Amino acid sequence: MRAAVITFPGSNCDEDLQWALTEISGIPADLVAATATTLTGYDAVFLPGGFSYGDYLRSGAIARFSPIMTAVKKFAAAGGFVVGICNGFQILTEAGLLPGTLQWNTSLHFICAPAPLEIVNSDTPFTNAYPAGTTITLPIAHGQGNYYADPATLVALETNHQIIFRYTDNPNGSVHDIAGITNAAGNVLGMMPHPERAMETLLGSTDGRGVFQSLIHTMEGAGSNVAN
Amino acid sequence: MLQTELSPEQIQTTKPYRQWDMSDAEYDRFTALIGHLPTFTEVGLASGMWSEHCAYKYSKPVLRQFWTKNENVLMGPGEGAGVIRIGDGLAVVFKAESHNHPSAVEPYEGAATGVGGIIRDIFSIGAKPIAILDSLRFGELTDPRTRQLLDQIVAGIAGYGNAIGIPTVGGETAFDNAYARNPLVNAMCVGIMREDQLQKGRAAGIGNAILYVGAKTGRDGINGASFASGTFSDTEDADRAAVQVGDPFMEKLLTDACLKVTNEHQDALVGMQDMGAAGLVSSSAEMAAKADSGMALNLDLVPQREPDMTPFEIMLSESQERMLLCIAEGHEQEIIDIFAGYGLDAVVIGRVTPGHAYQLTHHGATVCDIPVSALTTDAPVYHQQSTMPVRLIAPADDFQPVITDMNAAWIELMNQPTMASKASLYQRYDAQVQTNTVVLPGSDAAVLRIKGTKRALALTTDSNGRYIYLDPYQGGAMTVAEAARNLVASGATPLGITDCLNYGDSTKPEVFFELEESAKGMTAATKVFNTPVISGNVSLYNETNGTPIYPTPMVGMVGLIEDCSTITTQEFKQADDLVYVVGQTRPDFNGSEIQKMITGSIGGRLAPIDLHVEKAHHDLVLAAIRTHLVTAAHDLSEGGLLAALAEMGLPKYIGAELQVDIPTSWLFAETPGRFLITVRPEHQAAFDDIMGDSARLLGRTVAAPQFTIQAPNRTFTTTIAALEKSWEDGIPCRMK
Amino acid sequence: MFKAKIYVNYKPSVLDPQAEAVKTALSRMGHDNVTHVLYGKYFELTLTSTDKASAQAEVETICDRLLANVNMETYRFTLVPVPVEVD
Amino acid sequence: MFKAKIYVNYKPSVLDPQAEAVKTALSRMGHDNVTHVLYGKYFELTLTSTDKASAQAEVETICDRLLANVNMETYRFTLVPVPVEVD
Ligand SMILES: Nc1ncnc2c1ncn2[C@@H]1O[C@H](COP(=O)(O)OP(=O)(O)O)[C@@H](O)[C@H]1O
Ligand SMILES: [Mg+2]
Repeated sequence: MRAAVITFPGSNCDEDLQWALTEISGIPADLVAATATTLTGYDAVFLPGGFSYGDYLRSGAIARFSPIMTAVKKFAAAGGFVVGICNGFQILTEAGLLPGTLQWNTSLHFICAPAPLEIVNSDTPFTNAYPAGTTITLPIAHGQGNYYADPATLVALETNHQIIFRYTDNPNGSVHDIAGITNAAGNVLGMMPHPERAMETLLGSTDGRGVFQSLIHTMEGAGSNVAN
Repeated sequence: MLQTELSPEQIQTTKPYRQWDMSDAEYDRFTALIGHLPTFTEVGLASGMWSEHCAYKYSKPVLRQFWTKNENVLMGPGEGAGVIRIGDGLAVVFKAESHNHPSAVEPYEGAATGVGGIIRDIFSIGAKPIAILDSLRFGELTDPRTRQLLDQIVAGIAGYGNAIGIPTVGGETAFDNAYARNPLVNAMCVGIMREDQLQKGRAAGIGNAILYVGAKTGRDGINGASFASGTFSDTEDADRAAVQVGDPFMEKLLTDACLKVTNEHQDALVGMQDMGAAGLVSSSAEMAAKADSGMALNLDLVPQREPDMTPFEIMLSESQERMLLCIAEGHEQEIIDIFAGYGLDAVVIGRVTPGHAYQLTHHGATVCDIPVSALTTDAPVYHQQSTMPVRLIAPADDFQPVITDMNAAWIELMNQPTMASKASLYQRYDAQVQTNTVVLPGSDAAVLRIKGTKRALALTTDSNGRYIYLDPYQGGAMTVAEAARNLVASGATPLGITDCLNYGDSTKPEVFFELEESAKGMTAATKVFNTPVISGNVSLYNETNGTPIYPTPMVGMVGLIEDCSTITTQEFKQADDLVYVVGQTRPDFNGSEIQKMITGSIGGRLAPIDLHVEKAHHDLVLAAIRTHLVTAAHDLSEGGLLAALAEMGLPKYIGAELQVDIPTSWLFAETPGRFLITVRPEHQAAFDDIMGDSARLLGRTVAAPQFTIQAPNRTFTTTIAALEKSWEDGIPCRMK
Repeated sequence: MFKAKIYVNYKPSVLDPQAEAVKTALSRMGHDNVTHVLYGKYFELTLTSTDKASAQAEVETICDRLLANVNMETYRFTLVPVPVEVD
Repeated sequence: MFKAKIYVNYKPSVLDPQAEAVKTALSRMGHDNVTHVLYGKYFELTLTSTDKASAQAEVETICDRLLANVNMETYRFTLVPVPVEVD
């Protein structure tokens, strides 16, 4: 299994994600520039946190026009695993790969704090390493993590079990306490909390490892998922 | 907008330089140095370069006495930042900077650009920035303007630091009326690099290129140091000294590109410096001066955001996110291409020249032709008069609190804004990006591991204007001692310090006395704790309606932890640990938080601090930590023993039962040099062996979430819940 | 040449935290008579297009794709011709 | 009752990184004919005031104190009477 971590201008969690993948989870990962046009050779694609293009206008609004996003869409359409974390989630919603939008936290402040999460669906390629019904704590660090979707979309998310992570103590005003969702096909994940920041006992928590382990389980079970 | 500049003769007679804070004597000195009547541009450049901000003309005699070198210092003051060796071929780079005045006027952008500026100082040395700390002082939160300043200054620091991806891991926030209209905003940045990548700001080698990189130049903060608006233009005055707006996105690209140049193109890079105060003129003249070179720049080539900028404006603009590089001749395109890859402007604007002249051309005309030294090394230095302030000659009587209800006093103390939880502020900072932060804000010192090694760095900022106000010398020494104590409590050996010297108008002899004496006290302490001053910054003229702020030198200290397994935090870990206090407690209440709380002001003398005893305690505590005997350690500072005890018990709701042999009111005393430490019962003998009679057993931690304290005069019990509520509400409730 | 004046704001059905904050701040400042706050973005784009219909279409595309997030925002704009300077 | 339509934007001399970012994004997306971008805020406040002069003064205060940062921004506004609904 080989992963790509996309570096958009202004991404700042790209190296953290690469470290979590390569050094801790044993998944070789390359940083791929937003100007690249192909994702050939990768089994999973990660869109990292940060402030792509300064988050100017709206977070993720400008990044979605990067050349790499055409490749990401193709990759996702072919069933490849795509994970957007924090700013990556924002980019995926702007790009239309995930429904809804992330707007300003109700406090209008950036919040950096541990967030307890309920794993709502542990039967996904991203959460199958967590026992069903687990509560984990992952750090959040965002100003615009307040998830919004219209009522019809919410109904669809609930009925298709696309809500993967829910805050147990909603920090930002997200509807239905949503912290992470997948697309309808289940191969694209967006989440505001940072699993890559909860990988080492020294840094206080290993609760994030399950996201990466789940992918490894899934890939081992399925063999390499995407034929490029 | 066309502007007719005054001729040299007109300048001589109408003396416009007076409004830029240049005296007649300075004008005469400058004229003599350059050998002709200065042009408008020349005298303008001199006014910027000879300002306190660039030339340190008032503070240099004080700074010269700092102790700046030990065997580990690779680079001391004088460059963008100082550098200290930490082993494994690595070095730590750090510096602090004040942005008090810009933040008072425009809090969000002032604080943001303060952070941006200090980051550039770090990567200009070749280091990757890994952490930011912020030391803040405000007036009282009862004032709506103060509440707005606090909110916007924190927002500005967050807005810049979070976006650029450098964690803000620590700092301090305190409140006192002395800072009412003059908040202090000091930011410190820490970086890491390989020793062999050390980069200096020099422009050497005749023919080498001067490369301008980053944002375009606009009329932002022109001559921020000495410009008084409305002085030399008839139109558009209001827009002249436009506010500087930070662009962290641009700075992120600039950081990455510059580090790529230092890491991968060493042979092309001769020198690099950021454009800070007095912008292009100070960076270019200083780079020439340090290499003993001449320099010629063509101002038409400088990227400009606005039309019709004058040479004066181009050279003294303080537009943000700009760097100046000296590139070996022939390598220009190679470096320009790197910046282009990040979407950044990079333009050759001049060359290193033979001789020592500093020459500027604009629209085909020479607008400046003077010796480099006239702007740099030959700037004046003044030896100020120093007079002891009256308040120090006849201090008030010693303060002794009379406390009838210990429980209520303790709860109220935790609610004082200076004591209260700062979580509502630092939660707005991303403290974890880069995934190195082991100890987050909320502890004595922030701790960051260094990937690929067993090592970690501990970082803290400390300042206590109250103490220095009461006794500049002792207070100066105590500030350094407190910083060292914070690092030791985390398990780190202090390595060195950076400082921001925040004072009032030092042309007042009383203010200069405070500056001089506190620097002496700091120097004495740095020698004892083996923490040379490797960088720093001076901010004078901090006054509210003519009243100076408390003299407030901020000390940023960095320490080394050789082995991550010895990182120690302050919270109680479990019930039944033994609780010890290290150091003697005396009735020291002058300048204390309890004095402020009860009387509304401070006064009295400070008892002398014994630096050698304190250093001995530090060594013992570190020895105990390194043999894994200590489960928690916390230094005692503002609020004394009870404040520290509360902070240790709160995080895990673990209480304690203690017995003391002093009057209960002394539990609020701020005698320096003390720690609270916990130890597993089975390690009691080993711990006692190391500490001897420097540590006293007070009692033990208990599962019940309350503190019970037995003293000769009374016994009292206080619940953690009550303390916590009061502590957590302290700031948020006053911000509403 | 045309100047497009573009207004982007939240759909009425979406709660806007920024507008809410302004409203709260106003009532704290004593401006209780402000009953409703709309918080939007305003852009002016200068386009070199010479033909109004094509400028119209282009601005629409720009709004749909970049300036507004149509999940939660709506936009409207006006186009005014700008006199081209002759040298 | 009045509706105030308020425009707030940066003074021309102040760097606006957001406007720059939008302009760069537009040209990357192929909209090279957009030569200038202004990025501002737009507010609509509904005030219950019945007297235009006092509404005018109040909106000015609100802009000066809250909606605009007069160090870096300028603002302008218009006031239009709103018919009060009768029930
Ligand atoms: N402005 C700030 N930015 C970041 N952290 C802060 C700030 N103010 C306070 N803190 C954090 O809050 C904690 C308590 O601060 P303080 O009481 O000054 O600690 P100490 O007295 O141990 O130096 C520290 O961990 C400090 O880093
Ligand atoms: Mg401390």
